[in-house]
Amino acid sequence: MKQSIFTIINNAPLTRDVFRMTLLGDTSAITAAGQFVNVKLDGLYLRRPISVCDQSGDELTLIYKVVGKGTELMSGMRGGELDLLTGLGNGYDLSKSGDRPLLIGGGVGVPPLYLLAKRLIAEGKRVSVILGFNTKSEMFYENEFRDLGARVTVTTADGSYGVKGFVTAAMPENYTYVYTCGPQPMLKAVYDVSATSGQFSFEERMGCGFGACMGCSCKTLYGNKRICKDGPVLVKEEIIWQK
Amino acid sequence: MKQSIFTIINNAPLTRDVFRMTLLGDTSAITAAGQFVNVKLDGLYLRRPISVCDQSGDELTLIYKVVGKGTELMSGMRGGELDLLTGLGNGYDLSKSGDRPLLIGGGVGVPPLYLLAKRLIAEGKRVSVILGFNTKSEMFYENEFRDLGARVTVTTADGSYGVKGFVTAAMPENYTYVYTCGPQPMLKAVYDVSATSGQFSFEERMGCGFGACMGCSCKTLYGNKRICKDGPVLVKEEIIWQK
Amino acid sequence: MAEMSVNLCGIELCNPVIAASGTFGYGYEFAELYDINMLGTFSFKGTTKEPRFGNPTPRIAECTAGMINAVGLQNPGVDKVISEELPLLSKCFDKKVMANVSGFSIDDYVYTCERIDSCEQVGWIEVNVSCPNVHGGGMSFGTSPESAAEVTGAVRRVTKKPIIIKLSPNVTDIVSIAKACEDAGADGISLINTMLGMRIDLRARKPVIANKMGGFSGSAIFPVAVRMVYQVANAVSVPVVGMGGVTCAEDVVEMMLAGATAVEVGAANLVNPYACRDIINDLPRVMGKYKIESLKDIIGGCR
Amino acid sequence: MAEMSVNLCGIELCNPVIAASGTFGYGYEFAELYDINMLGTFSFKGTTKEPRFGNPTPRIAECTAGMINAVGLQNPGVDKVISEELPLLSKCFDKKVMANVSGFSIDDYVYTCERIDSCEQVGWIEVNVSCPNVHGGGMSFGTSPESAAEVTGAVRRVTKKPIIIKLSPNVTDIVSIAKACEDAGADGISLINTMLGMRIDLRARKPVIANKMGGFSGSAIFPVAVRMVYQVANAVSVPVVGMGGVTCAEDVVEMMLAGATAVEVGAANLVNPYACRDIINDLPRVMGKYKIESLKDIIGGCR
Repeated sequence: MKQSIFTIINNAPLTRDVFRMTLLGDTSAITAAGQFVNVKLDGLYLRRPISVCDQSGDELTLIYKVVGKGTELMSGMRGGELDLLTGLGNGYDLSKSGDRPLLIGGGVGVPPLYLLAKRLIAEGKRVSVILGFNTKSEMFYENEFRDLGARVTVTTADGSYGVKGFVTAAMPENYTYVYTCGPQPMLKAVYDVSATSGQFSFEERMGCGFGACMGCSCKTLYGNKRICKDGPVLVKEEIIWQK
Repeated sequence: MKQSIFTIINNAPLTRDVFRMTLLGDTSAITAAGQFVNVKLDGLYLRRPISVCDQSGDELTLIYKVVGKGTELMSGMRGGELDLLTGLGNGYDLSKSGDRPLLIGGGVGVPPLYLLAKRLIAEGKRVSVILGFNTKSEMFYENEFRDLGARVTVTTADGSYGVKGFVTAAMPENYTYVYTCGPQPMLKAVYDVSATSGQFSFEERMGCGFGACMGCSCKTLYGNKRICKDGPVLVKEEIIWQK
Repeated sequence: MAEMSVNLCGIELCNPVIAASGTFGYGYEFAELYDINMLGTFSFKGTTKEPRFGNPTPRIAECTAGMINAVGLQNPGVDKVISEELPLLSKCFDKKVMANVSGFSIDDYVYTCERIDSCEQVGWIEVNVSCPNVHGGGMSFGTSPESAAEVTGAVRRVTKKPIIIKLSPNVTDIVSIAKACEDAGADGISLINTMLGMRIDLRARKPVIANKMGGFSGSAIFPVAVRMVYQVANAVSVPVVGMGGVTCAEDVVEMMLAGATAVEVGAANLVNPYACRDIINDLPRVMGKYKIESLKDIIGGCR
Repeated sequence: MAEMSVNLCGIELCNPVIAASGTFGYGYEFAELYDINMLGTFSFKGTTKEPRFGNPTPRIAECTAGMINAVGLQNPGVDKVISEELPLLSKCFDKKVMANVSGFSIDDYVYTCERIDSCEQVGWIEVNVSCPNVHGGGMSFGTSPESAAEVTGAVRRVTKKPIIIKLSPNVTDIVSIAKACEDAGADGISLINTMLGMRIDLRARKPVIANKMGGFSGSAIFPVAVRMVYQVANAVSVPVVGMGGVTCAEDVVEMMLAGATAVEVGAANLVNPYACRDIINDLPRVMGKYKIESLKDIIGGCR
């Protein structure tokens, strides 16, 4: 983990309420795809955790959906600086992927899969990606994933684009491993239908984001874990689904 | 009273810790010399009252000393906008001045006398001004008052400039009325030695600044008064000195 | 179309926003700024039997997201309020006003409420039980169910107007006190009054406020206020008026979801003299955002 | 030269800054960020007899200038703390640590303190009496002088280490509770624990946190903390550890002027993981600004 000041070089909408922010700063603490940063915002007490979409050199890309005060503030930023805690969370473990990993993202669960796909492809894996959205107007990053060289399938719940239905409606025949991120019902669905082992990235309301406050704990078969520090990525074998 | 947004066009130090800020905005609520504005500052809850030094057209001049968080924040401003409540307080009553009014200001009590001197001189009065400071390095506005056409005497407690001693060491022979603003001990001294009636501007820690909270009340021979609304200027005849 | 009206103890308010006592004077200062008839109503300056100057100055201290005041119930006394302030108010406010009453003995409360009972303009009497009981070792009436109930019962006997008891948050068990007031005849409960706080001047090494301690208010105390409103609203059957750090229309909605029938806005008026106007004007937007057709429907809606 | 050392219950601290329990884990997370030996000390995660997962999530809510948490004393239990956490801590912290202990019955407290009494690394036991007493109708031990004293007396009998009782601010009369603890053998009093608060999700119309209410902390509560520290420090003769919203070096000085011998920093650690380091590094500047040669000299200096 590292605390440092980043400079906003770009911040623009991808859809009506999903924004992409590009920043420059010390990214040295970011060690894995699937990690997140914790953003300090004026007038808000707690930092806001945002998953890392991409990082190369000192450039950092965040994609976030405007859901509350914090992301609302972020969406209004036209430059300036941001105080970030970087390198938070365990992130995805690439070594488990096998040669044909399947990446499944739903909504704002899509961004962290981008850096993951990039790195898996760099390792010569044949990456398939399923991107799930409610409707076509909310879709983003289909082409970006394709440009990486991934096989991309888009699903929309209302059928307005790509395969109609949820991400599970587009599961391919054979894949060696699953990496996924998205709303809990989607994770559960993927958990139920996926034929292989996999890594699942979870969301929880956090206090500190670096393991100090125990605000985001969850029970797993491997013991209690802090989503912010021991997660957000859990392996399929350890997951316990609440209620 | 009026709430409006002003634009900072200048903000620079006059001495080590006394700053002059010039703003543009709707000054229509400012009706008298000796009134003040109440400044909203980011991160502070209460507004900060600052006396009006000068106003002409839509230009407003404030002179303030850095004494706490609020004035510290103000001193750092290099432009931008400020949310002000303007036209607060009763201000000085010019009609009582007679033809040879004496204006006595001490330290940050000097600024409100500037607009007062300007208006009295515009009415053809022969204005004498005594400006008291601790030491030469803290002195400001001697020339500005002179340029208005006032007879100016400066006193410094340590004798490093002008007359050595307090403002009362420079009281002239004859004057028709006294207008004064400064620290309470100075006001009391002027009250004791002045031969005429006069108007005294008081300071008090304020809540709202416009008469709603009763935070800055004081007792006078004319009944309880709110420094922010019924003051800050009290006439000599009504003043009751606390302990 | 956003329906904002609520009913407080049998009197209809066009909206739930009430300017809180001690932050709105007797109304007419604010009437110079905007038409205060747009308010649900307001609770006038805490009024006592005798005229009071209040505490020595300084009476005000700045805090993070709030302020401390130790005004000490400065007011001209109930007789002058009736003979001078209310007539002035009638010129700019044609609604029922809430009379805020304080006292230092049961007799004080009774005298003041009896006098106010005769005022046509007054719709409700808000009884502030946070003042020290001079016959009770200086402990505030509001710190025990017994003494709070004693005040309630005493004023109940001298007025037919709805009585709303304003509770102090500086207690261990707010619910037992609220229930005791309800049982003693209160028509409503308003809370929270200010929290006892203190700041120190690091240079002078003395309390910032001459009175040492004072009432802490402002957005900082909102979470404590929401908690207590929720607890009390779930324990009593009379209407609850929520207050404490309310600063925006969202706060009004949150207070009502917690169980408030109406919401008082206090310290915010001192920072933004147009706070109540701005909140009322913004309420329809916020209601739309959260799919609220009528504010009546969301009172106690938090489950 | 700024002299920052203070003496807390017979143990010297190089400075008065103590990282508060529940915001600093068992220390080693922060040891990755900076050398935690620069701290006066820290109070480790609230520890109970049995392991606890704590409350369901969400456990955290945002507030103006603060936060609400309802973690619910998640901890591995005292036996694992002694066998696993303390050995890990010894690798990065060579000072005496403050052990924070919680319980739901007198026996819980006694068992946990007895076990911790044998730990060389532990300098003080900070006893959190804010937990509900399962045998006392769920009311917190800290809400009455009797039950607070009962806990104090019981742990007093099983340890020679200095006992510091950590008080809840959610009470009517903090002074009587502090005095009762002193009379029952407490070597120190620390306060304030979090204030009971609540936030509501306007969209879901449900409390933000699963447990409905939780502990409100952060700079918002500082004025209440200063007030209670001042009241208690002027009523007891044992040292007082001040906490509640401390965010900067100025706050540390204000707490000490109010009567605190040492000062705990809590929620600030969660927003700025370097908060304690930054405060300690800034203390000499602030001491200079206010002409303080030794922090010992200003304890209770507010008159």
